[in-house]
Amino acid sequence: MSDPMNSARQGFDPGRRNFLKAAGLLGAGAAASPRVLRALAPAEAQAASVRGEESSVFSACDMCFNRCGLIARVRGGRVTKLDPNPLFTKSRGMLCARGQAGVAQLYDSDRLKTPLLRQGARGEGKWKRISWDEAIALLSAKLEEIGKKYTRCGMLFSAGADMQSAFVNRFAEVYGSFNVTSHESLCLISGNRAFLDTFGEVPFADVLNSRYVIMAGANRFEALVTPDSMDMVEAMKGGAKLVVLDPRFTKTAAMADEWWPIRPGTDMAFMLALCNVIINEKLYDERWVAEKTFGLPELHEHVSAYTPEWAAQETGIPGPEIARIARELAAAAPASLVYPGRRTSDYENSTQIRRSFAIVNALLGNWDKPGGLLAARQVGVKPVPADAPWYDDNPETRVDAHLVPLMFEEEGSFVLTREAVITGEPYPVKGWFVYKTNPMQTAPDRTRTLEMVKAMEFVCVVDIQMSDTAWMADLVLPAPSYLERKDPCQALQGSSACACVVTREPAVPAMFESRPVFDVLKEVAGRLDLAEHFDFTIEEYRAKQLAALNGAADVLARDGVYYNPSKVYGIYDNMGYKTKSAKIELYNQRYITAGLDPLPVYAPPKSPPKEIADSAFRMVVGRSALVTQSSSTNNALLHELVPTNTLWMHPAAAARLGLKDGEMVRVKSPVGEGTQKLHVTAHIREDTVYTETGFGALSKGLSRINGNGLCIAAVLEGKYDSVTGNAAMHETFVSVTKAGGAA
Amino acid sequence: MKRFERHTRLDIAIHWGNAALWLLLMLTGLGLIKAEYNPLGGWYPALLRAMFGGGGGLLLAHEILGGLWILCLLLYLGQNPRGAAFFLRQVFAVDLARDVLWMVKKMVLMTLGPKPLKMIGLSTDLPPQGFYNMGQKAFAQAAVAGGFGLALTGLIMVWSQIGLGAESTWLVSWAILLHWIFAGLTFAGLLVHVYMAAVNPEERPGFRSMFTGWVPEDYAEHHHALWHAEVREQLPDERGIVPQRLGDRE
Amino acid sequence: MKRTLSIGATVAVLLALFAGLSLAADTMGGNARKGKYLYRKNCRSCHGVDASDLSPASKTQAEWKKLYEGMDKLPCRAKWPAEMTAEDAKDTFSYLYDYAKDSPSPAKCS
Amino acid sequence: MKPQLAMVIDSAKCMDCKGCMVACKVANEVPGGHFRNWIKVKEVAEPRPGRGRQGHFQPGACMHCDKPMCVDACPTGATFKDPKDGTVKIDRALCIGCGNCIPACPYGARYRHPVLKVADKCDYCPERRERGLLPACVDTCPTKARVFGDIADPDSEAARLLAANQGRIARVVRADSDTKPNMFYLADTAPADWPHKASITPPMLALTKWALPGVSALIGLAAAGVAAMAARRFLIERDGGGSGHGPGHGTEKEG
Repeated sequence: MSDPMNSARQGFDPGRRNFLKAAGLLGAGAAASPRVLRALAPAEAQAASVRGEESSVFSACDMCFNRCGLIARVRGGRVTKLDPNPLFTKSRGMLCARGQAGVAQLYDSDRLKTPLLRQGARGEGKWKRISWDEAIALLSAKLEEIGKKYTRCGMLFSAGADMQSAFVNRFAEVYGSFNVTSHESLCLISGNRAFLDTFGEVPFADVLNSRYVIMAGANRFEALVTPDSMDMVEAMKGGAKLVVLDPRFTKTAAMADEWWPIRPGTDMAFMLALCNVIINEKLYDERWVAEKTFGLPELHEHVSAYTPEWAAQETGIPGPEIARIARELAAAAPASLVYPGRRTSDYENSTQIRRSFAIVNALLGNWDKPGGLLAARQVGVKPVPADAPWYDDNPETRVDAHLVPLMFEEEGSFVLTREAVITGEPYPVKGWFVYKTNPMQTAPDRTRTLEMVKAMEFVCVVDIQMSDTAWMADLVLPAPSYLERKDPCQALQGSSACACVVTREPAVPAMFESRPVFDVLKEVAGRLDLAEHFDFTIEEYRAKQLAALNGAADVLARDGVYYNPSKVYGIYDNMGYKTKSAKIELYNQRYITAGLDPLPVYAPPKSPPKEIADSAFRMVVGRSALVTQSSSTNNALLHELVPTNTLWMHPAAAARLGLKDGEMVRVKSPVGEGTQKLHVTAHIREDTVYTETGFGALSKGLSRINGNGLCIAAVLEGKYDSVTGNAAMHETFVSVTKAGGAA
Repeated sequence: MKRFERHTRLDIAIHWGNAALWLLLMLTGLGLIKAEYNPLGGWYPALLRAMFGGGGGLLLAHEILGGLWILCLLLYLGQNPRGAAFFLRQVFAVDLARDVLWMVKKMVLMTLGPKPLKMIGLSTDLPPQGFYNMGQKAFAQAAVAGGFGLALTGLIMVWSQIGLGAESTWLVSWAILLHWIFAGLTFAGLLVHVYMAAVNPEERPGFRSMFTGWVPEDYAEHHHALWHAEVREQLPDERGIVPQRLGDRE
Repeated sequence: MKRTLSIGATVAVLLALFAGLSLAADTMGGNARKGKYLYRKNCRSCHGVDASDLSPASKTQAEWKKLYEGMDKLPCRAKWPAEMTAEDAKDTFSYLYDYAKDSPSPAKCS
Repeated sequence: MKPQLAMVIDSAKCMDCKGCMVACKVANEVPGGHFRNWIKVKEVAEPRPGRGRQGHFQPGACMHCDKPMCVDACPTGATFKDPKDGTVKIDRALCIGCGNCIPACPYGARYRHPVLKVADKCDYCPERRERGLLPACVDTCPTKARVFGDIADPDSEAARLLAANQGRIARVVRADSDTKPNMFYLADTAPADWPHKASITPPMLALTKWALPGVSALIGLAAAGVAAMAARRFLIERDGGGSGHGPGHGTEKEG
């Protein structure tokens, strides 16, 4: 394996101590050697002097979705270091390991450098370097052709969580396709649905001011969310209590005040039992609940059978402990909460599971209060809508519409769209434009994604690296990394910390032949007679976004972040909730019309199929603070710390199967298999195995993770949340056997 | 009186060049030993490091001097391989009975005087010596071995800075120890050498020969009887000096 | 635990049967996508310029429905383009209704 | 009190994100396979359901000790404790990469730089401090578990934190290798048993234990010999001495 720092070091170190090699033993010419100069200068000044003047550029991190404000230090035309912007309160002025490793992404030898046109079969890896003119002409022609042949909805657009993704969606809209998916339907939409359908909007957790937090289905000290992760530590320092339910002994579990290795898929039972105790013992603020919520009597009746003793059997957590936790939680209310979580793409009933989370919060009366759940604050960044044309020949709606009752129109469902593309029903979708998202790695059931790609006549991927999705594409276009880009503004809320705006200035010019997706789309729009919808520069776009925020642009230039001092608490003091009843809906009326349970009904998690029950495990997936799925695992600096992913298995289970720590195992599910190293550890339940996302890449363009570890997409079944169409990634049972061959 | 050539010009040059570089290497090398271990105490390394703009400059100077020294010796070896071979043969050809006795008696005589020898019944006569007496040989042996050791260990330390991997640092660690020991041993020898050759009035003709190249016959006869016996019949050249003919001295 | 089928679920099943299993029952029946286009084309020229700055999220579904039903009494009715058909109006209000602030898919803001 | 830059660490705040490790790596161009700082993890073989605070993460780096063994182990003085700020520094120009200092650190804080061929370790980012920035690890730490400053300056955050926690400060030391580290952990920290025994390499031990006195003795002996000879020649035999020919001159030709 190559020296992980190799690429990142290029140009860092012009051989500062190698003079003797050149000068020989005799010091011939040594008078001018760096060593002599160094010997004559005070030690501290040495490093600085050889590198020249430093400049600092404000940007926002792109190593995950959090967008932490940063300052890029630039010397001699190279980014040497990324520092956190100390004024950026959403991240509490930090950059994590991934943020710090951004330099290695910028200077990664694996970056895409020129437009590439596929030559051999898909996935064969034969590419022809073409010019941008050819690439733009081809992309435009294909968009035109597919639009004509299959209507404009015959194109699918998928953009990742990027500050230029809005331009992809804008392009899709003016081009005329309804078919847009994002990473969200592989991630968070179940939770969003649940809280939106309870409170009328998706809240932020005021972890910092909370006195008691129950965290289930979330791993905040590893899967960092700003400012929640840091605020939780701070709150605990101040005496707040953290109770973690997780089948795995995560770092969050390790630091928590209590850890309960809950049986996977039974979180709802725990939450319903909390409701049972809180209601039966009248531990809630009766006046507040009566005034602000809808459906308490129905809930009361609904949870009457869900006693702690019942929940104990489901969850594996003793009943008296559940009751105690309920009492403690209620005693700390309203400065207490059940943490809503972020990735909720885990179960087929994830929306209802998270509804049970939301309902407990409602009973705590913590809405819009310190230490509770917070409403969205006003940031003031304006959307820049496009006056999209109307295409009469288009079908009525999205290709994945009506398959689940409460899909988010603007996110869709990747899993369901994939099925529609494969079957061609209800109408053909034959072209795919992908920007910085990688469903080949992140969507469960890779075999199906491959079939989807095969069903496509044309796939274009714009990315900074040869992702697995790019590897299967017809046309691959190199994008600059975030450190080379001028980006539009982004509005962010950091819980109670701030409501702010960030943007990006390029720290260095775009490298190689990379072009921002905005430039690409603008040019293509011009060729498709859509120029009027892209007749602006990034600067002009930003000006429109900031039109309502006087002086924000200047503040952004000065501080790298603009804060809107808008109201944090009490936003709802004189306002109804944005629900049908205008109250917090413990009981959701709309669910009845949608054919859904208006209150979350518990169903025990499925058991593994009988024939493999002895060697089957429920597979759960997740990540550490060093991993953002496949976009970070190939990063040289991070790869050194996380060289591969392993399969966590309990020692008792490993002993039963005769498997040893460190050996290679075959992980097999009904849809696929893969091999990886076994990590035998008591940090996981005996009935569950865990692995990390982002490994086992097919792409040979990802030199560090190609064929390294297990790709979760290869083994996870393509199940989905029946309410939103969100992927359901914890519904797969895998069998584990010795792979043969040493680790 | 007949004069006999003891040293060619090249010999003289190499001797004094060697001496000068030795001195400089010793001065700089001593400065590289940190205060805690320095026989001269802390002031010396502090002074030298200050003079060279820091320890790094001093180290570099020492390394350059060492390189020059090795180069000079290599050049000499290349220029005068026969002379070098002669020198080495002479230096390492030890007649145990004769030379050891000479050495012991000489040491006693020079420090304690003739009395102790007489007390144990030994004569104060010294066995005859060849081109080099045993004292010279002993120092030359120490200088050759020590010099070789210093050069080798020095090169290892330089190599450490430009090529050696972390797994080979044990070699460097030992090299430091040995460099120190070799330097100490040769320095001890040097003290005696300098006294005997340059201070002791008895050896004045020998000392002078390190500038002129020749010694008078009586000196040759008295101090290097065996050598004198070999060369006394040879004819002097036009300067009146019997030239060295390496081939004759076998 | 077998007795988990709640009353709510029973009700839901019954209602779903009555609704002919139409899951997207909560609409006004028009083409909301077309409505979005029409709204931008016909309404945004005034609303947001010299008339009130309206967006779907400005009102609740109930409020939009009421406005639709009393459409002809709207103060701006006279300014509507001549070619705007009843179908167009339905589409437009479907859009406003579908993305109303209390809708399951409120229009994004901020 | 002399200046002493130090780190006061609230390890209970550390969530093992490794931001400090990567920040350091980039800031100091630390090559692959090596780190100047770390986060130690308390081993929890069998975590117990319902229990709390079972794990613990402990950030660390060179502790800039008051009795640095690495300084003792350095033959040239390239590694030294700088009285100006109390840090243990490495003069790269003077370091010959002998590696003696590496096992001398009970914390494993040092490594031999594979490109520069010198000892390397945390130096609290002097180039950053010159520009008014905090050391990279401190600057980037999400939970600000690492607090840096001059503990001799009562106004520094580090000193204040130390003062406020008197009696609750822990240092990770091993009894037989107590180098008096200047890395202070607030209250409990874990793991506490990880420093290995600091060791001086055999050649270095040989140098200090016997080569140093041995060689000195030898030089002393030689000097004494010379002194004796000179004394004899110039003091005792001055009167009876010959004219340029020493004792034994007459006897030599008889041999």
